[in-house]
Amino acid sequence: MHEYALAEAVLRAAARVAREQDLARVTRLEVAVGELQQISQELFERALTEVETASDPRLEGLEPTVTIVSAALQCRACGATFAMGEAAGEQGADEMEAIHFVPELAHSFLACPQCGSPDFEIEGGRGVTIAAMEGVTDDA
Amino acid sequence: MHEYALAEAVLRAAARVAREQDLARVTRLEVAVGELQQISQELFERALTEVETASDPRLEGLEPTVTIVSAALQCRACGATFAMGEAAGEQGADEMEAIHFVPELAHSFLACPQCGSPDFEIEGGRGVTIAAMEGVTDDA
Amino acid sequence: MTLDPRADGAAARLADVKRVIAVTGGKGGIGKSSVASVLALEAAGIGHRVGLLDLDLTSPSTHVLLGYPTAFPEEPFGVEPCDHAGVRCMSIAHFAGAHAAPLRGASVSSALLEILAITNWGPLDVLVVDMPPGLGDAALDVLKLIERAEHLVVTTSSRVVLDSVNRMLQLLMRVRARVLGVIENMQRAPSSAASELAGRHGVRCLGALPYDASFEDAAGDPERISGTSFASSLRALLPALNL
Amino acid sequence: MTLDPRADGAAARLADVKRVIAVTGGKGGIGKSSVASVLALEAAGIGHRVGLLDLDLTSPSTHVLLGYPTAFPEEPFGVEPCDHAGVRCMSIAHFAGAHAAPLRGASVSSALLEILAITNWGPLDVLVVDMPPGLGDAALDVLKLIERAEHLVVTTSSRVVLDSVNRMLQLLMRVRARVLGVIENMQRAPSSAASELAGRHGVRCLGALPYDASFEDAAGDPERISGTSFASSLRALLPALNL
Ligand SMILES: Nc1ncnc2c1ncn2[C@@H]1O[C@H](COP(=O)(O)OP(=O)(O)O)[C@@H](O)[C@H]1O
Ligand SMILES: Nc1ncnc2c1ncn2[C@@H]1O[C@H](COP(=O)(O)OP(=O)(O)O)[C@@H](O)[C@H]1O
Ligand SMILES: [Mg+2]
Ligand SMILES: [Mg+2]
Ligand SMILES: [Mg+2]
Ligand SMILES: [Mg+2]
Ligand code: NI
Ligand code: NI
Ligand SMILES: [Zn+2]
Ligand SMILES: [Zn+2]
Repeated sequence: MHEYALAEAVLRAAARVAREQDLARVTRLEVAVGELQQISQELFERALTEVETASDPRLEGLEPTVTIVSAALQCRACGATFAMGEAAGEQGADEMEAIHFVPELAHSFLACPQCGSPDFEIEGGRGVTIAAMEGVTDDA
Repeated sequence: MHEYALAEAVLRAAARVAREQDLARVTRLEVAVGELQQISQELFERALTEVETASDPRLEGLEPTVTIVSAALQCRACGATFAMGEAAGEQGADEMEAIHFVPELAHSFLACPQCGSPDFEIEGGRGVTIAAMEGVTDDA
Repeated sequence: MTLDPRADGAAARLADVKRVIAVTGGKGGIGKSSVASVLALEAAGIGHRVGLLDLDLTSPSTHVLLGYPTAFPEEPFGVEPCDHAGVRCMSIAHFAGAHAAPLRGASVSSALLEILAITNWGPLDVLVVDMPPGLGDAALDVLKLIERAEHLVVTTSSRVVLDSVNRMLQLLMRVRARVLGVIENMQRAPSSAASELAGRHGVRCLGALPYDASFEDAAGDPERISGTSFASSLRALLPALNL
Repeated sequence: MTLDPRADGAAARLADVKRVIAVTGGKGGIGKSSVASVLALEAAGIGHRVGLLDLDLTSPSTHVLLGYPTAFPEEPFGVEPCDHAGVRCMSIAHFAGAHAAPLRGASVSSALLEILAITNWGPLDVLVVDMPPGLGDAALDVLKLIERAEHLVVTTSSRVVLDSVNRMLQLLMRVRARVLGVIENMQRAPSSAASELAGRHGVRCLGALPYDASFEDAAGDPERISGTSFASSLRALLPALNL
């Protein structure tokens, strides 16, 4: 459940931005999770409401939504574009678990299906990011 | 005059693209030169017509145009954005000559004017690129 | 809007870490990993709560030097460093095993931030960071993300090494990083190389560690390591590092 | 449209270079730069036309090892490597001097391509490339930009070195790069480490170079270098490299 640490990071970042923007409360938080991270939508939405280490009054009652973003990979050696499911390379449970922890390890285990190179760009579908955030100021 | 080697690179790339796109002749070639490179517009335009090592029938009569693109730098440490003239750091003749040869050496000699960091992004104004190219096919 | 929350997470994960010592030098093969590993071991040996973070993502070494296992970490909340000889250890090798990690700079940067954002160090007196060679993404990220890091610069007396370490010191001075001092490693004969280098940059020369042929054989076994003259020399330097 | 013409320029600049040998290993401090420099020197000594390209942009070493001056190069058309002891040498040190080059990966990639695009090697029998440590941008770019490069893998018998060099060999095999073989450097006692490593990846073990305490003092002076046992051992390996 290392996703709880990532959930805490999300909530801390949201609270910081709310503070910087003088928001009294955050009303909407959309989180994008890359497919490479292999985190389930339900699990991460739950984590985002359960993590208490980042509790902040500005986030009270917030129900963040999570969207999974498909991975889009492009080979730097031959130019081919491919999805995660199309990648060549070992993709057993251990390899996928490693990528779950550190998505960059895609370069250790996945490869371009056209030329076999591990030198591809992760154009999308990596990481946990805040995609949208809305809130109200005190006087609103 | 190492700009002649860069001019040759430009013409070879243009000829290759023309070949790949089955162009009989290239009629327009716009070249962008980053400010960091410190290459004069006139000189590089001349180089582009004088270099013979890259002569190719598809480029005959071509008069490439050169535009200088201002450098836009953004500090990764503190976020400040700045122009080349605003950068801190040593900027004597030797330093500028080094950057003229290898523009990335901006990181050795220039620094963020706000925090002094050499860890800035070169958002624009580096390199020699083909910005636009037009041509005609045989049957046109 | 696209906001990467991992720097906020990293700050939280490091909140109970009192000091961060980055063992650095710019050049490879000068003993950064050896100094980082044995420094962590010996600091733990005198009772400090110590963590060891291996940031050489393409050539991790501390698991070989200290002999800690590279199984996937426990993940009660974030991931747990593995406890080994009193040191809490975290390395990319926990995830990649013996597999190559061909990572361009932007990926090194991202992986490093991911590891910082998920590792539960808990309360530590000191986190020792083993830096990769070069003045690239990892070096620049540590300067950016862990501003309070204290840099311990390793060198040897070799000319080619001094040339590189000089470049690293230039960078550290330029960004006004906190430099603990310079240590000369693999000393075979008295030398003033390290103190001249340190003097040139106005930082302390902390002393020398002998070339110790027995270290290679001891590597992998913390108890044998602590018996080497390399380890005892490093132990003697702990007070100079306020440890 | 934005098209970077430098790869086309690089191909033109390397057109009269018959072979490219990249001296690599993944780990720092194993003697890649020493092997690359002395290999270039000795190959020139037996009459080959030789170039030496230092691709360690943050810790360039070949100028220190061979002692070539680091003034700005001549630029009759592109830039001219400096001729030194029969070797045509090019390094970032020609431009940066002793200044640090704190470069993230994308900048390493760009600087490397710039240097390849402007350097006039002229006709060469072999261009020796001194690779930086790591499996990062420079390593991946050489695989991409110079597909015909033949990789000469340096290792030592140290466990921590073997672990890293193994990762480099994994990468080379995975992308089906041309591997000339493995050389064990700094050998102090007979060892089967390099041949075991080579065997595991199905490549040749080319032999060993002794640990040579006189090499450090000879560094900087080509004539003295050629008199060391390090150089004579390397000279003996030239035929195995088809030189
Ligand atoms: N003081 C020393 N005496 C003998 N061998 C050493 C000493 N310090 C390091 N070594 C050896 O030198 C090699 C490189 O050390 P390492 O710590 O991996 O360097 P770096 O991390 O700077 O690349 C290793 O084989 C290590 O065992
Ligand atoms: N065979 C050898 N005998 C003695 N010293 C060596 C030998 N090979 C390399 N060295 C020394 O080891 C150090 C590291 O060598 P270097 O070539 O810079 O390694 P790398 O390029 O792999 O980082 C240098 O001080 C060099 O003089
Ligand atoms: Mg798990
Ligand atoms: Mg000039
Ligand atoms: Mg190391
Ligand atoms: Mg080297
Ligand atoms: Ni998990
Ligand atoms: Ni010029
Ligand atoms: Zn491909
Ligand atoms: Zn700044």
